[in-house]
Amino acid sequence: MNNPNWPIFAIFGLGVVLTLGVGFYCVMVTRNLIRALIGLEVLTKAVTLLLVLCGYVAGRMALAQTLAITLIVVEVAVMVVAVSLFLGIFRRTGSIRSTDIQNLKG
Amino acid sequence: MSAIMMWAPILIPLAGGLLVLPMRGKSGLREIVALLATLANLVVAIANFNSVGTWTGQWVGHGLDIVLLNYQFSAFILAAAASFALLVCLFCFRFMREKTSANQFFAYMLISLAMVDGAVLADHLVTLLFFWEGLLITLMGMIAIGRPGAFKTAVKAFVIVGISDLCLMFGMAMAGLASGTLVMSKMHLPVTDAFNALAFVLMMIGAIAKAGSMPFHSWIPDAAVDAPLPFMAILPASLEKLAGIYLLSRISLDLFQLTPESWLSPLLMIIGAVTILLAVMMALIQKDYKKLLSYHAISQVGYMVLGIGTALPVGIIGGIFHMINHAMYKSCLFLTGGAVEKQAGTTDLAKLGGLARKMPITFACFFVAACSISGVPPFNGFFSKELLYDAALDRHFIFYIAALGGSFLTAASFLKLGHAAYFGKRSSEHDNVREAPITMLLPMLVIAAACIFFGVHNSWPLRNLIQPVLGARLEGHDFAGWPHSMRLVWLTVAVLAGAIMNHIAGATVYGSGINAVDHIHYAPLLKPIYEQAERRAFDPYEIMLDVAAFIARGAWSVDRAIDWVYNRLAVGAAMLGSTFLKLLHTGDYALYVAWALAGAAIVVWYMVS
Amino acid sequence: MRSLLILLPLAGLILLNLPGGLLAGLALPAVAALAIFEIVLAVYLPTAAFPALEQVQQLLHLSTPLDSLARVLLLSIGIVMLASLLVLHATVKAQRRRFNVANVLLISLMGMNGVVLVHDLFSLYVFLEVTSVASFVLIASSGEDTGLEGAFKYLVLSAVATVLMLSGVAMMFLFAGSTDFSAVAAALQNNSGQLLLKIAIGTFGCGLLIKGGLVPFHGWLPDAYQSAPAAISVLLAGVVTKVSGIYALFRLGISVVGLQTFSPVLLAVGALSMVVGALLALRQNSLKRLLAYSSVSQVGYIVLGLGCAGMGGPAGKLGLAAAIFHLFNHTIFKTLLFVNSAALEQRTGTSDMSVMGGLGSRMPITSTSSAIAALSIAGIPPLSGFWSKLLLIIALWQAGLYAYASLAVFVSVLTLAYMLTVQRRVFFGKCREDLLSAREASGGIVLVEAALALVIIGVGVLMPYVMNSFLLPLKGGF
Amino acid sequence: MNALDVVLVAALVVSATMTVMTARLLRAVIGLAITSAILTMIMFRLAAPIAGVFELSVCAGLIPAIFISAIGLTRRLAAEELPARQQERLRRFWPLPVLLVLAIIVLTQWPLPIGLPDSQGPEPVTDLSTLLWNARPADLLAQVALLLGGAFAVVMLVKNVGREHE
Repeated sequence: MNNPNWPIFAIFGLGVVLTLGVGFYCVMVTRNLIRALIGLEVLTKAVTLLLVLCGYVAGRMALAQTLAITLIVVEVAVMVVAVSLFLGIFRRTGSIRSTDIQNLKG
Repeated sequence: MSAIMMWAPILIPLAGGLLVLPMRGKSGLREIVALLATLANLVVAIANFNSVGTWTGQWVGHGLDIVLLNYQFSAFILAAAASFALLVCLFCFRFMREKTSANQFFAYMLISLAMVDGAVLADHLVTLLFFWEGLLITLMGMIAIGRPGAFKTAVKAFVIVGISDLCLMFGMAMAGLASGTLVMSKMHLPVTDAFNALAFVLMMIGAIAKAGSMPFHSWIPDAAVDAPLPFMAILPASLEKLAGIYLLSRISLDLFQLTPESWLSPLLMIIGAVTILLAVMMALIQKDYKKLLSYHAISQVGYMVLGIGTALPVGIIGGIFHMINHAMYKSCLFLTGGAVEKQAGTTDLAKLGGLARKMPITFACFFVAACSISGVPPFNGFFSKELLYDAALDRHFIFYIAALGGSFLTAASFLKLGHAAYFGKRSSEHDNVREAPITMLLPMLVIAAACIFFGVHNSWPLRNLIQPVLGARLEGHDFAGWPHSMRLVWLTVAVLAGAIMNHIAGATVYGSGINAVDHIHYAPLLKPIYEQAERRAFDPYEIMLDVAAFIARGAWSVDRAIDWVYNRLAVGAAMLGSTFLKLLHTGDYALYVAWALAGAAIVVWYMVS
Repeated sequence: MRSLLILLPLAGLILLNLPGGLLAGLALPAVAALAIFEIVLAVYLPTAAFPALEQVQQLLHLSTPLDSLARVLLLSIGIVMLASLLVLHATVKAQRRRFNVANVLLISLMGMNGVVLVHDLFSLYVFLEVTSVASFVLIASSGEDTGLEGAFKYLVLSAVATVLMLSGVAMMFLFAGSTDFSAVAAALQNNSGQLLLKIAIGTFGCGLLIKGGLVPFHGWLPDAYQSAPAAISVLLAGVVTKVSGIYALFRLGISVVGLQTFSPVLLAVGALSMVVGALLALRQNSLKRLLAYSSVSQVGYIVLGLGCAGMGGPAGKLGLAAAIFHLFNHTIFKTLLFVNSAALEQRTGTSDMSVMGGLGSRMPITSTSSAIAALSIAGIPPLSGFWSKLLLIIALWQAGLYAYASLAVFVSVLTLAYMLTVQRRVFFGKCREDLLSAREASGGIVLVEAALALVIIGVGVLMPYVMNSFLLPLKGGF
Repeated sequence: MNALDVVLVAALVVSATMTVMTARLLRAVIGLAITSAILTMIMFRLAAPIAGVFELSVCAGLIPAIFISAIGLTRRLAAEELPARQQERLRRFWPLPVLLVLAIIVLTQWPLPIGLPDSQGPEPVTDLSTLLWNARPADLLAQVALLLGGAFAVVMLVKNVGREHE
């Protein structure tokens, strides 16, 4: 804890942990598919922050920014696919509830 | 000894088997290839007979090598297996011709032979296991190609034999751990401590289960009904007995040093005695030619296990001698059953009768083999049984009583079988039955002749084939020739005479051969009193038979109970777990996320602490 | 040369989608050609074939030598991709969908090759994501409700896995200042007691366990496998989950973290998957769902072997070899089983076993190859599965893990039980009247079935050769 | 500890919480955009301006746009469901703020024994474009593939539905 960057790591690290908690809670609890995707987005925010924070503390800002940019592009692609799936489900079943996509089980 | 000769007994039948597998037609080419393969195998077996050699193949390392050893004992088993395979093959030449899955039958039979040869030659536990498990596949395949519905029996056989093979595998691992080597001929473990004893028991289970001893027998009677008949003659009657008893002898003599003082010796003897009695009780009440024989195939294993279990030279010699004798007379009996089935179209004893006139040669073979299995002098079964009686009496008279009782019931059931099938009234639909074709008669005749030869001239097999197996442990004994104790012989003769009297009495009372032992089967526990009075002359006898019937019923329920454990209990437990787990999978992804996070929390907590 | 494995699929993707659709008709042949190229490369692996290509090599910074593990995976990817393509050709007739699926297959191929080839934690994550995105699209490509449902569940669980993995990557990056395997490995060596690094290993590993579908991280797997179209379930079960979960776990353990740090976790998770998967497979009506649970169970064996490898010593080496061997064997026989299921689906229109029966005589090649695969998966000698399980059990035993070894033997009995149930329900018994006219599946599928069955037998029979030439060289690999 | 840092983190957590807890989906999406904007500020604070710009344009701009169009396509249903589900949502989400407060108390009162690495010396390559284009080309190729994958998802799942059997 004698690293000069410790206070910054501590406060933003706390932010990361809390945001992760919010995201996981949302994904597990909500029954609305869009809201579940929003929960996943919140999780990604937390991870982006953690990546940048770790780069900052390690003194590797250029690399951290590169990684963060890549992460954002990946995030967009995944979200496009996720929303496409969501629209497909909505068209086929007419529902946006996760309780209506429990036909595969057992 | 060259590597080629070493491998030939395995590769020749294997190649033959793979060659005939695609031959589906009725050209007869398939039969000829199979015959040639078995013939070549016999030639190789005889050529190898007096040579000793090992072959070691560098394999994956980690102590896993292929080691083959050809020595006196294995050469003897190889020659025997080769002879039976050739004869059964000859028998099948006509028998299987019209069957649709004949190609599979011949292929499985040849591959089985290859696997047995490999198992007998193996001198390394992993090599042994390889061939042993291979035999399991062909066993399943051979049963499955029987009549429709045989698949269930095939699975039953597979499960039972598979479980015992697992025991064998564990036993091998323990033996390997205890001795530090997996090469069989280098192991000489004492069975004094518990670990080694457990290893012995586990390996013993694998061996006696292959031989068909109780409590691993319950698939055999089912297979007798479902599988093609020559299957019974080749696998349960001869090849599996040879392999199983061979392994049991190897375990008792080489791998472990079984002594009469060890508690394992009585254990084996008890298994043997119980198998003899329970199985023969079951045999007695059967009304089907094949099924009756199949219970005898179990019962006779009891004698071999009993003999080897005595751990005395005379017992071991008797056990091995009984093994080869049994393989001869039981395959002969199954072949007569096959001939009857082929010519008369049924094996139901109630429909058969009076065939002796129509099929005299078949009957003659049956007569010889039945006398052998009943232990009538001077056929071969008599001599091996006398050796076993001798050994049993030496350990404890109760085992002798069990063995002798088994002989009584064996004789009674074969009198019933012979009477019901070959004498008595012939049903009109069997008026046109003719003698079996020569290719089916020849194997029976050869085996029957061998039964007589091994009996009358028993010094040849004993001195040349069996006694050398024991080597130094023989302690200079020679068991050839007439049994040394005349008293035991007289007891045997008395028991046989008792069986004949029992049969005559039963047949007179009930009026037919098939019902001659009904007083044992349906012995009344609470019949009206005057019925009792009518048969008063037999009273002391009836009581004894009531007890016998009671035990027979008990045997039946034990048999079913074992079946139940396999079929219901184990399966039920797994199914319950499965149902419970299925209920947990609700299809809700949120639940799955929760599991994953809980799992991750546990993992991270473990990593941190 | 290896860089081509990443570059060529991407180039193909762009060429196929040139404006005007000039080369659109070549979609399937192009994927097939790339798959064959991959198989050839995995087997021969030429060194420095052309100087010009070596410059391409430099471009992607793939300089670490390829070990046997990566070659086994490349070989598996090529074989399964080819099988999947042939099934696709036989089952999907609509031209437009075929073209689209072939394109996404290219993306998937590129993603998997990237996962196998890169040596950088963050790149590993990016390529895992490429593979996953392609899988989501492929699973849903039929447009059926179930396909969308399975894909959505996979997406959610995969996103959770991504979050866990990236958190791990970030924390390792904090200590190493880089995400390169060797740099991270060095940082882990120097800071062995650090709490953050322990958490990082744990979360990264758990992310991979989700991707690999190990119990209790497996919730998505049966749904995805069951709902995917026939050709896609072949690909998913054959390689996708193995590359993205299991291979990455191998890589993490061998090249970065050191297996010994988490071998107890692997042993526990592997054993749990083995048992739970096998139990669940016992009572399934859907053939594909049964096979999916069987995958969970078999992957459990592989991870158990990996855990054993972490125990070190000769037993550990044997365990690693056994795990890799089982990985390959499982790829082959599970692919074959899913191709069988595709064949049955083609002729009966369903994968529900309760309506099948008596198909053995009508579909001889399908039933024979299915029996071979079933016996191999149950570990019956001399088929390939027997050897890998035997080696695994020996390794566990030598490592002193007697309980795990016994469990492995016990589960193989369960495996045999459910596989025989499949054989009985599908191929034996009475045939339903509307299936009396069913005939053998079409040529491409039969070809795949026969070829894979031969591979199973061949690997089983030529086991010593395979062992000595392909698996044991790994000893020097780590 | 810098007061600005505390404010930024608090704003991030609060806006994330509001995002997942708010009743209307549209407001949730707007909340997501605000969260992204706060994250951008944090990135500026942590000397990552270029990544911050990406975050602002893509995550606060593009992704909410995608969500809003999806919600627009399903609006009828979303509006109908609203009153009926509100009660249920409250029941599901009220523990979240409580848990967050508890987590803050636990983590600040009993801090984990976290160690940080010593300084690792200057960064070998500081030029962002060199890093992006020359040092990590494989990632770039993968990004291209990912975006193509997204395009195929739209083509296959959104555009082509109903035209399968032509």
